[in-house]
Amino acid sequence: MTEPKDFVAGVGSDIRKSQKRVLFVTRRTSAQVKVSDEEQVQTFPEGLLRIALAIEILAIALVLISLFFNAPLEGIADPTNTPNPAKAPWYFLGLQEMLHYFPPVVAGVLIPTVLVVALVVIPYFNVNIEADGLFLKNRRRRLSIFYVAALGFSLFLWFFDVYVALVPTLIVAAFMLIAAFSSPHSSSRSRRYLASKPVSWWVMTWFLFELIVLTIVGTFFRGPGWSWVLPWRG
Amino acid sequence: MPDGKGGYFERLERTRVWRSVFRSGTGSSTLHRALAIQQNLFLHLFSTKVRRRMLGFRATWYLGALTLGTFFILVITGILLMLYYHPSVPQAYADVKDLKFVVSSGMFLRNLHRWSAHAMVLLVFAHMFRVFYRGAYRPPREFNWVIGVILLLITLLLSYTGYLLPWDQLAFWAITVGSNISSAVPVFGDKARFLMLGGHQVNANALLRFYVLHCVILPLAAVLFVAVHMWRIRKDGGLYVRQSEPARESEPQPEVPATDNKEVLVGKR
Amino acid sequence: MSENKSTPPITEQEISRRAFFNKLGMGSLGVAAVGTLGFTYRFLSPNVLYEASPIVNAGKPEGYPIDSVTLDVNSAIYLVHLEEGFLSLNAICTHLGCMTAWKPELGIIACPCHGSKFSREGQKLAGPAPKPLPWLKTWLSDDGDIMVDRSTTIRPFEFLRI
Amino acid sequence: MSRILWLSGALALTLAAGCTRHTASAPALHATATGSAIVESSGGKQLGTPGAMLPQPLVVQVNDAQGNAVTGALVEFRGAEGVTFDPAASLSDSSGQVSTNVTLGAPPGRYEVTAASNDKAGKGFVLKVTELAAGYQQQLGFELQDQYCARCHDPESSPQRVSNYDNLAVKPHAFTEGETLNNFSDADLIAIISHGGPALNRSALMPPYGVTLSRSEVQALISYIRLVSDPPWRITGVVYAKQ
Amino acid sequence: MKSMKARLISFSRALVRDPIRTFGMVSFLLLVALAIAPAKDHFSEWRHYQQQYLRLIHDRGDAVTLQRHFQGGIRQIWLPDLGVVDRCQSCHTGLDEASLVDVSTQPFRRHPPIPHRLDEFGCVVCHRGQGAATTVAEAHHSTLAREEPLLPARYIEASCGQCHHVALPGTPKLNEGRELLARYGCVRCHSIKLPDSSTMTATDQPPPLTHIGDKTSREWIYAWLKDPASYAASATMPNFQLSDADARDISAFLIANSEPLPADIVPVAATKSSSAPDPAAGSSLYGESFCASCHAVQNAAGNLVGGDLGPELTRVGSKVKPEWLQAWLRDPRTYDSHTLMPRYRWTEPQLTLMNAYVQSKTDPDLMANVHLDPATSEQIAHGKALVTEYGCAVCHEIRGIQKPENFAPELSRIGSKPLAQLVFISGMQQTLPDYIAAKIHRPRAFGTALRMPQYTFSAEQVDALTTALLSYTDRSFTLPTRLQIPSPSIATYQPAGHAGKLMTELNCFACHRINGRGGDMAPDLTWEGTAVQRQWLDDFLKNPNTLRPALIRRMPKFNLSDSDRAVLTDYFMTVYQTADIDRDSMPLSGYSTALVEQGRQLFYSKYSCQSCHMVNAAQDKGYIGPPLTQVGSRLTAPWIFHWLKNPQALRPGTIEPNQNMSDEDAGALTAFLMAQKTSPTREAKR
Repeated sequence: MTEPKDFVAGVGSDIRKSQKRVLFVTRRTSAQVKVSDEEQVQTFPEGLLRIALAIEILAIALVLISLFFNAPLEGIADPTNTPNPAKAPWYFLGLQEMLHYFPPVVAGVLIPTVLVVALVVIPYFNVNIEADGLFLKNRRRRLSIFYVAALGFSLFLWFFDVYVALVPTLIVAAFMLIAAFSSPHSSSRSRRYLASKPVSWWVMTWFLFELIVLTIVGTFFRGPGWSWVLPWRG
Repeated sequence: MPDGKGGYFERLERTRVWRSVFRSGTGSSTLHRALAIQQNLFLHLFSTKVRRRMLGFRATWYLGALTLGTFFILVITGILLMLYYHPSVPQAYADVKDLKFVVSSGMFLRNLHRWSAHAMVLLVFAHMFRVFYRGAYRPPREFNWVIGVILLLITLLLSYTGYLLPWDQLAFWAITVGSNISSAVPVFGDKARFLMLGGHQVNANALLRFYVLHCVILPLAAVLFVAVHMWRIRKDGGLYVRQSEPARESEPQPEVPATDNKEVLVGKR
Repeated sequence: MSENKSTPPITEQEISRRAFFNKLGMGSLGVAAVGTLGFTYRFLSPNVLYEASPIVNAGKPEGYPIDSVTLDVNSAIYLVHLEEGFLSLNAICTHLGCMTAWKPELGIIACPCHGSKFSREGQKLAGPAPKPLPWLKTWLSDDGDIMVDRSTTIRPFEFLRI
Repeated sequence: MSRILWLSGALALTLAAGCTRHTASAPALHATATGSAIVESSGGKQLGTPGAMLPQPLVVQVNDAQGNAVTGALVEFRGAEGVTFDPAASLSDSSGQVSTNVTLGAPPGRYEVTAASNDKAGKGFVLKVTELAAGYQQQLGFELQDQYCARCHDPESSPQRVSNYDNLAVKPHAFTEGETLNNFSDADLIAIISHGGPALNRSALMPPYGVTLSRSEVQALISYIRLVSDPPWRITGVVYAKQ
Repeated sequence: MKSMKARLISFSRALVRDPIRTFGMVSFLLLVALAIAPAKDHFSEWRHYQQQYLRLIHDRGDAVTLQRHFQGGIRQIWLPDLGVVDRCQSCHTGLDEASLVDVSTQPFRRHPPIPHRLDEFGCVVCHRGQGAATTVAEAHHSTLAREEPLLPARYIEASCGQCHHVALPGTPKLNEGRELLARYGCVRCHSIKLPDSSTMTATDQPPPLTHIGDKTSREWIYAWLKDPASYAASATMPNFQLSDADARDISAFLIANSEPLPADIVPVAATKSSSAPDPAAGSSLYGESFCASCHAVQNAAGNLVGGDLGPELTRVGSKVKPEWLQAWLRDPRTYDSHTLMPRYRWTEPQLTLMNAYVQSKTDPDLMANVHLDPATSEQIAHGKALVTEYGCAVCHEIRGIQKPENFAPELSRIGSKPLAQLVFISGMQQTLPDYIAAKIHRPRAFGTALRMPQYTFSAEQVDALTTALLSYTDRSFTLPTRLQIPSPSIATYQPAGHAGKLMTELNCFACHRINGRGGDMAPDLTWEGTAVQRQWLDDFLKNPNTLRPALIRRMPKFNLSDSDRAVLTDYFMTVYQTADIDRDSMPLSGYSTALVEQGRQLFYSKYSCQSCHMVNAAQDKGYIGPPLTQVGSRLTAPWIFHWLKNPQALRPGTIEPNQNMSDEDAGALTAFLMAQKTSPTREAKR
């Protein structure tokens, strides 16, 4: 190794007073790194104490819940006697709700796979890094893509009679429309806020909204034969 | 904080035995405190210092820590419950009944396990969305996000496999319905379900498989990925700090690993 | 939290107050930990057992001719009918817990593992066994059956006379 | 902790019950007349099964001081825990009668049922009737005495069964004759049933049933006899003979 | 004054500012929360009851004994092969304390005596509920986890029926319920399979409707269909609550579908005698034929008098056609090969007399309001559809209509039916027993479109039926075989040859039991050949009025020819013998006077036989047992001897006790009894 070093290393002076870490800055690293000098505290005890506090409060809550609400236990499993409705655990009820509308391949495979893949690729997806408002660049193209996508999804959901998913979709689309016609310098704070949101934000919000609506519907609004029931009636 | 030298605890702390175990001691100097983190197998996944800003509730809502907390509760209660549980049909159901009716505080432990499991699923979801909306998934944390997605799946699977174990109607039909979803997968869906259940129906084989998954395989996987997850937090520069909004708006800057250091040495070109 | 605030000067009172709460917190956790241990002990001690009852119904006395030694393998007891009356012995060797066997040709109870030998009354004749075979509580039920309580030993040579 | 909860729950329930009492009560019956005595018309001393309605209704009659039937007198029925009446109270009809269906409680044994009314002065008067609930053992005893004993011990003849009572030189005791039969201990009864009258120096017309009936059947017979005896058999620890 | 919100904010700020203080307080709270769990566990219901029990027994005289018996903690009966884990005794601490007989408060009441030990079957096998539970609510009531609540005490006999499929002496309600299920033909529509893989069979005799047109009129069918009870209060046919039009159409179909009997069986012309028959003579023939043994007639008070083997005859004259009745009385089997009616060998004048007597029992009101127009083909077709829909062919043989299989739900496990599978009507208690009782009591209340008809069961009968149905549970199918007490198998014994044909014609099995087959109205004849002497049997068949003249239900006189009688007697004497007794081991006469006298002494003093039997009709009065005045001519000596030794061995359930007699006493009594012979004078008189 006769070449000159690729990096320089430095170290703080008084290790006893305040230990410091060494950072190797390679050549490829951008030189314009600026990190604001923030106030820092010792993890022990400050940080740990707060974590412990948070966990303790959670534990108190869970202990109290456990003392006064018993976990459900029904009759012994009986393969000959299907309860009506037979429901999956609550976190799958959104999926089960989808299964009610779509062929199993779509609801049971396509949607979950797309979801997981989408979640995995979000950080690698270019637009996210820019973190720009969706309609700030290439506005025309993006707007037409949005129209096509929103219409396509809505028609698709309408075609399968999935009004439960259609309503949140339409609501999100409406907000996106508002965002599309809002300037980042709008006087309204909420419009400014919407206008600044990138596409990943919109997709995630849509997903979250759907997830909540479908899970709530599957948990509370579905009765025998997966028919629509109102939880407050009987 | 230690006051004076008379307390039993303080005297205990000064013994050789204590100091051979807890090397760092509880000195109030920064060094001592740093050592307390560094020299502990479990705590050393944390960095020794943390930005004060990150300790506020609004930054993280402590969702990650809370998720970990529920996981600890689940491990402890789960191990205790295992001692009264036989994964066989119909004994499993009788065991759960016994937990309810004759084991001292058995019902409490089962409740705690059950509700903590629900809480964990909820918290994992919340954690994920919180991370997303804070933008904390962005490079260089993208890999940790992926690990987070894996942990989400593991959590769901843990909860799902545990759902069958009481072997009651709720469990049986929830798993029957749930497992039928997987058979919708073309080509290998049926095979996957066959492997998962160890048969074509939810029966004793399925119970045993779910038991092993729930008690051994998935918890181990969860521990492993949690370790990686936490290690990555450190490697990726600690808890994510959001830069002030206006700065980004005017001049978007790529972010680089932000470390806990006060000083950054800039390399030569 | 991030704004810089001037920290009030730490007073003596402040320190002792902090110490108190620290002690309260750590103490509570300590008590909780000890309590949890007790709790776990209670949890781990079963309140019901799925075990065969220690009380064995050995049937009618007529089933045991005089001078006979009968081994009930399932409940590991000997029922011995002698001139003096009935007695029952624990059939588990007092040495290392092997099941002993009655050798009618020798008139002794012998342990196959390490060669301990006992008389019909359970007295040790030979071998490494440290103690004689214990006598078990034996009585006659209302229905006229011989009952044996495997969990209760009695002094030797207290025969059940019918 | 649970006790506190339990207490507070009970308190809440009591309060709730107190609040709803006024609305929940049945429309009150108002007596239009008063009598001075209640007599039994029919339905007393019935042998029923535990927890079930007696085969016949209990009918009582309200009379005035002259012994004439009173119409419109209010009669209320009361019984031990578990005994229910349908109706629990009603007004006497044109013939002075009140009829109610009696459901006995779960444990077998004697049930004292009270029919109560008030006279002109508002002073209460009652009629006490005994009903019997036969448990398994007493039921078995009933069947056995019906098969083996009743032809001699029951002086009543029926078309299906003519009583032999009148043909016997020494009259057998009816099983309800508590004055006599209560003087016999269980052991005496076992002896006399098993070995015949001569076992206790009584009539040889009573044959021995000790070989025909098992020990538990004899015990069942005694249990039945004790149940129906009048005056009642004083309760002592009855020991069931195991088979 | 600070607002609430401001206070909260300042409080939370304080918390955040001073995490140590927060930590201290939160940790303490956690400690408190964690401490509740074991405390909650400690104040459990069962511990509360055990403390109450200890207080209860504290002041009793037998406190020491009771305290010694008392075991604290959760007590459990575990019976793996029954699937029973019962912890009832954790609260019901005094279940097997005989001395607690005076304690009436639950849960400390003593269990009334039953023939099973507590540790043999536990509690829930009989009482249902959830034995594993240790709280009152979960153990007693139906919950999400356990749909089976405690069985109310009134139905408790149902639990005996889970193992016992034979009638038990101590369970009258269950026995009656099962009998009703068979007698009312419930099991024809609702099949009930038993754990021994047999199936319950109906014992009713629904008549075939193949030739109904020859037997009765369309008007009668109409009236009957509208309300069977108006014709006969004892009718087992239920009311299908048919509309007028439906009853009209069904009657039209049945008449149109009827196939005429051959003319040699039912002559078309009426065979009414020219002169009016003497009613007194008819009544006397009816009486001496003992028709009342099987047929009932309503008396003036409205009570039925007579047996229930055959149909009630109160209004039979309004029903049957005279020519059909004549043919029926002559030989019932030509019309219905399964009938229980025996073939009396009446002479033609007797037949006419009987016919006229029976025809005289009419009710002019029965069909006064029935006016039917001639049937149209649509009505007939609709009637056929209705007959198919209502499943008439399940019970009745109807030409051209297949007997439907599984017409109504199977009830083999009705006693375990989950509540979730029941549809209750509003206003009823939501329990299985209440559901079953309501279904029996008012089936159409569950929906007017249901097919189940309305029966006229009394409240007690509904109770009994409910009890019986509740006994058919899942548990009875999962019991270990050692605990299953199967129903007696149905004997299909059929005697052979000419005698067999005669016995079928006379329907001996309707009353007598032979080799396990037959009724229990009259004595079992399986060993009759050993018991009786040939001459007596022959005489008895000729004139059965000799034995027990006091009975109402008696053997009728069948007017058998000498040759038929000889065939029967021979058959009885050769076939119905027991191998255990040698018929010829003792002589029929020739006992020493001393022995006879010794027997007399024993008869009158030691054994006091005269309390039940008569030897000297003038002096003895007992008539529980058969009169023994001529027993020496009736029975064989070995039979008497063995009978005296052990009556129940020869006829189970007979009243005469086993006196544990010595051979010597039995021999002397036999000698005495064999001396009681028919006097020649009396013989001559007859």
